[in-house]
Amino acid sequence: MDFSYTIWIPLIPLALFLILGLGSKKIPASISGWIGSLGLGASFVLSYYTAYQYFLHGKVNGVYEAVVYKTTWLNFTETLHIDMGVLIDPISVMMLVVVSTISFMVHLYSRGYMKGDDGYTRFFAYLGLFSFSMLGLVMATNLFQIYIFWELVGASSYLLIGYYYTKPSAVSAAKKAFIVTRFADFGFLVGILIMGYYTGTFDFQELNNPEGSAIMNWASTSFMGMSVITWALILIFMGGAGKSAMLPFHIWLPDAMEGPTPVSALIHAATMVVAGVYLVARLFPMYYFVDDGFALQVVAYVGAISSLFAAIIALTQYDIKRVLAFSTMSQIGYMMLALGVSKYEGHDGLGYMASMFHLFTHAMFKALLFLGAGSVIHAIHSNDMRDMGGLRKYMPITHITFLIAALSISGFPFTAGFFSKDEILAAAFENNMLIYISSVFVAGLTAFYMFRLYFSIFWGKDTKYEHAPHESPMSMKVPMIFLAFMSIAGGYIHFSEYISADRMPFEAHLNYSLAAIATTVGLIGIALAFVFYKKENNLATRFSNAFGPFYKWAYDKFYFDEIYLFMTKKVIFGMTAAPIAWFDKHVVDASMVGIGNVTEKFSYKIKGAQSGKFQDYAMSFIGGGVVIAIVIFYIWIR
Amino acid sequence: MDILSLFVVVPIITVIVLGFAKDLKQSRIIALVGSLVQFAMSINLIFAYLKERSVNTDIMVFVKDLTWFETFNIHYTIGVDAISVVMIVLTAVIVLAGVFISWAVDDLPKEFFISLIILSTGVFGFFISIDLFTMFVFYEIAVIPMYLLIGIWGSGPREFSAMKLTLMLMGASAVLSVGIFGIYFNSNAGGGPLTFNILDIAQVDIPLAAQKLFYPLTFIGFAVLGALFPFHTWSPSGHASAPTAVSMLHAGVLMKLGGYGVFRVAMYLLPEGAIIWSDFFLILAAIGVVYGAMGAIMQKDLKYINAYASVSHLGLVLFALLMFNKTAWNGAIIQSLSHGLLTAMFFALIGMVYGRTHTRDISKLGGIMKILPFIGAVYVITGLAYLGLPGFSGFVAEMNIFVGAFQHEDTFHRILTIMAVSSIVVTAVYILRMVGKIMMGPLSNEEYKDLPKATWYEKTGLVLLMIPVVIIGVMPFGLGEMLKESIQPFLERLL
Amino acid sequence: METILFYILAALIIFFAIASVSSRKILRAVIFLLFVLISVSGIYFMIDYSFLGAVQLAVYGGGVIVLIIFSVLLVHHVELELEVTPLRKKLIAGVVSFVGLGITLWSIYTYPFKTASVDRTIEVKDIGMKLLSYGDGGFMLPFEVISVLLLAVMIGAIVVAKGKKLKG
Amino acid sequence: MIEGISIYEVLTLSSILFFIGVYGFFTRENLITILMSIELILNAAAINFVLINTYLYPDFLQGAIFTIFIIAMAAAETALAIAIIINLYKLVSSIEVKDTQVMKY
Repeated sequence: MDFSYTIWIPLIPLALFLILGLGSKKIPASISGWIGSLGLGASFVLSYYTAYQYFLHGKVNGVYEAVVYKTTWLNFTETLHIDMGVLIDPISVMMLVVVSTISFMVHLYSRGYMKGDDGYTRFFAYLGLFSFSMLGLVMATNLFQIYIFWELVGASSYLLIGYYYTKPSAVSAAKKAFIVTRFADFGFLVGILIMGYYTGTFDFQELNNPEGSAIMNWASTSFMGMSVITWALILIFMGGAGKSAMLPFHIWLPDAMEGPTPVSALIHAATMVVAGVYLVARLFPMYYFVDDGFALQVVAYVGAISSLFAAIIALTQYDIKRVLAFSTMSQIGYMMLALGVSKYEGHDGLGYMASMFHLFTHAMFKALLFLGAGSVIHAIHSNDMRDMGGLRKYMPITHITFLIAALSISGFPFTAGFFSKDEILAAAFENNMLIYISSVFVAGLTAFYMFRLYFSIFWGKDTKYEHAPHESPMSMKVPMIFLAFMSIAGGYIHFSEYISADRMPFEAHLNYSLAAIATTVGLIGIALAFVFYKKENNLATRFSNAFGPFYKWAYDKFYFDEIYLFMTKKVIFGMTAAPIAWFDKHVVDASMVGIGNVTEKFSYKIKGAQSGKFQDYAMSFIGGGVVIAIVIFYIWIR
Repeated sequence: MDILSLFVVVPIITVIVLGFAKDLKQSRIIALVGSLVQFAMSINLIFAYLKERSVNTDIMVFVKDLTWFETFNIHYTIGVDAISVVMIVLTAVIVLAGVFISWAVDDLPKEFFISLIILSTGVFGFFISIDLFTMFVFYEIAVIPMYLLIGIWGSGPREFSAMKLTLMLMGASAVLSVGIFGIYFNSNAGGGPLTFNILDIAQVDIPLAAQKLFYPLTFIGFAVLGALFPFHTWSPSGHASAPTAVSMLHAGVLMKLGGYGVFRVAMYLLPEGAIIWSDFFLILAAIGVVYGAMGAIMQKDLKYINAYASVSHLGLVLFALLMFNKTAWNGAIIQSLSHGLLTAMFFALIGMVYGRTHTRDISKLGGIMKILPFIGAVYVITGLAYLGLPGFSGFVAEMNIFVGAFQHEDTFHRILTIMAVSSIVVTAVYILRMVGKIMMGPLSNEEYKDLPKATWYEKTGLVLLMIPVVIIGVMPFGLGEMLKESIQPFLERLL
Repeated sequence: METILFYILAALIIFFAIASVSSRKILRAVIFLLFVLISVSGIYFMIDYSFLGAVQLAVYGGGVIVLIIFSVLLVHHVELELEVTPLRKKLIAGVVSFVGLGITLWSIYTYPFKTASVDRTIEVKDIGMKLLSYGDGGFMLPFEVISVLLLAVMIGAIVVAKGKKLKG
Repeated sequence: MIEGISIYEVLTLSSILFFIGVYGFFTRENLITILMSIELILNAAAINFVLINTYLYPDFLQGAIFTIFIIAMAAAETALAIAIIINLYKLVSSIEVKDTQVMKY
C-alpha cells in the first residue's frame, strides 16, 4: 500500500497556519474561518481515507504492519540521528482520525463561537499550528520527532491558552501550562538522551521490536538497582504525565481553561492531553518487556491515583469548565491505568486496546461536553454553574447533545463510554484488584459529578437571565450533533479487531457481570445527582458539610497549587534565583568592580606623591637612595 | 584582491567614504551600501567555499600569506573553513540588520556608523586570520570602538559601563596576550622557527609544562569575551548601557569571538592542556549555564534579562566545546549562530520598545502587543525561538549539544549535562515571564496607546535576522554536514 | 689645642646649621647660616688654606649672605614667621636624613683611609698657577667656563629680575 | 691636616652638615630657606673636597681648586635663584612653595 500521501495530513494545517498567520492583518474574518475549516476538512477526509485503506487493506498475514516513510533531518553521530517522516500503524491511524475529526469539528464550531472577536484570523492560524503539530506528533517515527512535535504542541497550546492575552489570568495560565509541561519535558528529554545513548537509536521500529537489541539488552545496564532503560522510560513517562496532566503535573490543566472554549475542547480534552497516553502506547513493548514492566507499574499507579484524585476534586468545583478539566484528568488516568495493567500478547493485551478505545470515545464525548459547555457560556457569558439553571428550555439542542455526552462518560449502557469503560474495568479486574476497585469507585464518582453538572445547568432552579439565553447558531450545532452521534456510535466499532499491543487482531467480548457492576455504580451516581440537583434543595450542602474539612481540601484541589506556588515562589525564586541574583550583584560583580575601585582608590592615595613639589621628589629620591643603599649593604655584608 | 581580504577592505573603504558624509541621510545610505556589499560578499563566500571545498581538502581554504613584520615572523595570513564562513555570514547579517535598526540614530550619525563599521572590520578580520598575532590585532580593533559606541551613544550610566566593559575585556586580552606569546615562544619545539601561524603551530607538540601553563591563560582570555561564569559581569551593565545596534553586534557577534577563539586557538594549539584543564572549566561553564538562567529570572531590566540569558546560552557554547565531541562541537557552533541571531533580535526589539516607551523596566510595561502588533508578534516568536522551540535554530543547536554531551561514558559529564539540560526549564520561566509581562496583559500605561507602529526599516532588520533562524531551524542538515567536516581536524588534535 | 679648636668649630657649625634650618624667623636663619659659613672658613684656616678661607669669607659671608638678606628684605616683613612644617613631614625627613647619615657614617668608618703623612700649606701662588695653566693638570678650561658662567648668570639675573614690563 | 683630628672626624662633621642641609631642604616651605639649605649642602661638599685633598692627597690641588669653583657656582646660583624668587614674588606675591605648585597633577 502506498500511504505517502499521508504527509499532506499535517502539512495542510501547516500551510493554513502560514497563510493565516502571515496574513492575519490582511485576510478578512469572513474568509479565514472558511479557509481554516476547508483545509482541516481536507485533512479530515484524508485521515478517514487512510483509516479506511489501512484497516481494511493494510493487514499482512493477519498482522497490521507499520508503514514508514522517513528522511534524515539531522545527524548527531554515526548511529544517532533525527528522522522526519510518517509512521502508519494502527494507533497512529486511530489518532489521525481522532485528531482530524475533533480539529475539524472545532474549526467548524469556532466559526460561530469566535464570531466578532478581533483576533479571529489569528485564532484560526493558531488552530492550524496546533493541528499541524498534533498530527505530526501522532505520526512521528522516532522519539526525537515526537519530542519536536511535543514541543510545538506545547507552544501552540501556550498561544491558544493565552489567546485572550490582555487578560492577566489567561497570560499566567498560559505561562503556567508551558512551564509545567516544560519541566516534565525536561524529564522526557533526559529520558530520550539516556535511551539514545544506551540503545543507539531513537527509532520506534527498532526500539519496539520485542526481539530487537534495545529490548533484549535491557538488563545489561543498571543504575540504582534498576535497568537504565527503566529509568529512561520513567523519565519519558514524566514527559507524558506532564502533557497528560497526571499527578503531580496536573496543576496547569484547570488553569488552561482560561483559553477559548473550542480550544479547551480541542487541546485540553480530546487531543493534546492524551499525547502522554499515546506516548506510552507508542513505546508499549518497551514498557512491557524492560525490567518486567516496572515502568508500566508506575504508569498504572500514577494513572489510578490521578483518576481518583481528579474525580474527587471534580465533585466540588463550580466552574463548569474546571469540572470538565478534572473530569478529563480523571479519564486520562483511566487510559493510563488501562495501559499500565495491560499485557502484550493476544487477549492479555486487552488493557492496551481498551485504553486506545477509551481514548477514542473519550475524545468524542469530552469534546462534545466542552463544546456544549462553550455553547452555554456563549449564551449566558458565565462559567459558574451557580449562575445557571433551567437552560433546557432555551437551548434544546445543546441540552440533548450534552445529555448524550454525559450519559456516555458515565458509562450508561449502549453508549460509547459504556463499551470502552467496560473494557478498561475488565482489564483492571484481570490484572490488579486494587486498581479495579478504585476504578469502579471513580466510575461512580464520574457519573455523579457529570450529572451534578448536567442538572445544575439544564434543570435546577429557574434562574432569571438579563438577556434570554438563545440557542447557538448552526455552525456550532452541527459539530455538536456530529459528535453526539459519535459518542454513541463510536462504541460499536470493534476496536480489538484493529488495535492490539502485538498488532494482531483478537476477539473481545463484553463481560456481563463486570458491566453490570459498573452500570449499577454509574446509575447510583446518576440517581444521587438527580436527588441532589434536579430540584433546588439544600441536600447537597448538607451532604458536603458532612465531609467537613475533607470537602474543603477537595474544593481547594488538595492545595497542590499552593504547594507548587510555594515551590516556585519560595524555593526556586526566593531561595535559588534571588540569592543568585544577589550573589551576582554583590559578590561577583562587586569583586570585579571592586578591583577597579581599589585601583582607583589606591591611585588617589598615591597621587599625592606626584605633588609637583621638588622637595618631595628630592625626598623620595634620597629616601630611595637610602633604601637601595641599605639593600646593597645588606647583601654586601652577607 | 582575494575574496577574503575584501572583507577587511570593504569596511575600511566604507569608513573612508563615510568620512565625507555630511548628515544622517548620507551616512546611513553609505553605511547601508557598505554593509549590503559585505552581506552580498558573505553570501557569495558560502558558495565559493562550497565550490572550493569540493576540490580542496586542506583545513583552511583561500589561504593567502603576506609578511608584515619579519623580525618576529608575523604574517598577515588568512584563510577560512566552514566555521569561519558561517561566522562571517552571521556578522554580515547582523551588521546589516544593525544598520537598519540604527536608521534613525540622531546623535552624531556619521561617527556612529564609522565606529560600527570599524568594529565589524575587526570582527571580520578576526574570523579570517590564521596568524595569531594578526588575529589578536583584529580582536583589539573590534573591542576598542565598543568603548566609544557605549560611552557616546549609550544610555544610563554609560561612561561607567563602557569603562567597565573595556577594562575587563582589556584585562582579558592582557591575559590572552600572555597566552599567545607563550604559544609563540614554544612554537619552535619541533625544531622550526618561531611562528604565529596556527596551522604551523598545530604541527608542533608544545611541551606539556607550557601547555599546562598557557592553556588556562588563553582560555580565560577568550572566555571572558564569551562571558564565562565569574567573568561575565561586564556584559549585563555593558549591554544595558549600549545603544541598540551595538548591543546587537556585541552580543550577536563580538561575544562569539570568545568561543571561536577558545576553539581555534586554545584547544587546537594546546590540546593536552585542554584535556588536563577540561573538568575545571567544564564545571565553570555548567555553573554559568544554570547561573545565568537563574540570574535572568530575577532581573527587572529587559536588557539585563537578555544579558544574563546570553551568559546562560554562551555558557552552553563553552560547555559544548569542552565536551570534545563532534556532535557537541557542531552544536556549539550552531548555538553561536543561533544565539547571535536571536539575541540580536531581542536587543533590536528591546531597543524598539525602549525607543517608544523610554523604559525598560518590565514592571512598568504591559500589553504592548495590542498597540504594536508586529513588534509584539516578533517578540513572542523570538522568545519561543530563544527557549528552544523546534523549527528555530535554538532547538537544533541545543539538541546537538545535549546529545553530544551525553555521549560521554562517565557520570561526571552526564550529571553536568543533565544540569545543563535543566536550563531549558529555567529559560522558559524567564522568557515567558518577560513576554507575559511586557507584551501581554492589560495596557500598563494609557500614554502607550499612541505609540508609533514599527517602521519599514525596523521590520526589515527583524525579518533579515529571522530568516536565517528559521532556515537553520527547519533545514539543519546541510549546515551540520558542512561544519562537521571542518570540525574533524580540530577534534583529531584532541583525541 | 687644635683639637679643641676643631671641636669648637664643629660644634658651632652643627649647632648653627640646625638653628638655620629650624628657625622660624627667616632673618635669623640667614644670620645663623652666616655663622655656619664663617665657622667653615675657620676650618679652612685651620688646615692652612688661607686663600680658600678668605674666599669663603668674602664670597659667602660677604656676597651670598648679603644677596639673601636683600631678597629676604625685598619679599618679606622682617618679623614674619615662617609657616610651620607638618610634623609628619618633619619626621619623615628626619628619619630619611638620620638613616642616610647613618649609612654614610657607617660606610666612612668601615673604609680604611690611607692618610698621607706629608703636611703642606697651599700658597695662593700655587692656586693661581694651577688655575691658569693649560698644561698637565691645569684648570684653564674650567676656569674659563666658570667665568663665562658667572657672566651668563649676571646677565641672566638682571634679565630675570627685571621681568616683563607691566602692560598698560 | 689638623693635629689630633683624623679624617674620620672631619668626614663625620661634613656628613652631619650635609644631612642637616638635606633635612632643611625637605622641610622648609620657603624658597629662600630652601636656597639656604642648599648652601649648607654645598658647604658640606666643599669641606669634603678640601679635607680629603689635604688628608689623602696632599700633593695635589684639585680639591682646593674645585672648592673655589664651588664657591663661584654657589654665588652664581644664589644670584640667579634670588632673581627668580624676586620675579616670582612679583607674580604671585608669595614665595611659599605651596603657592607655586602649578606643576602639581
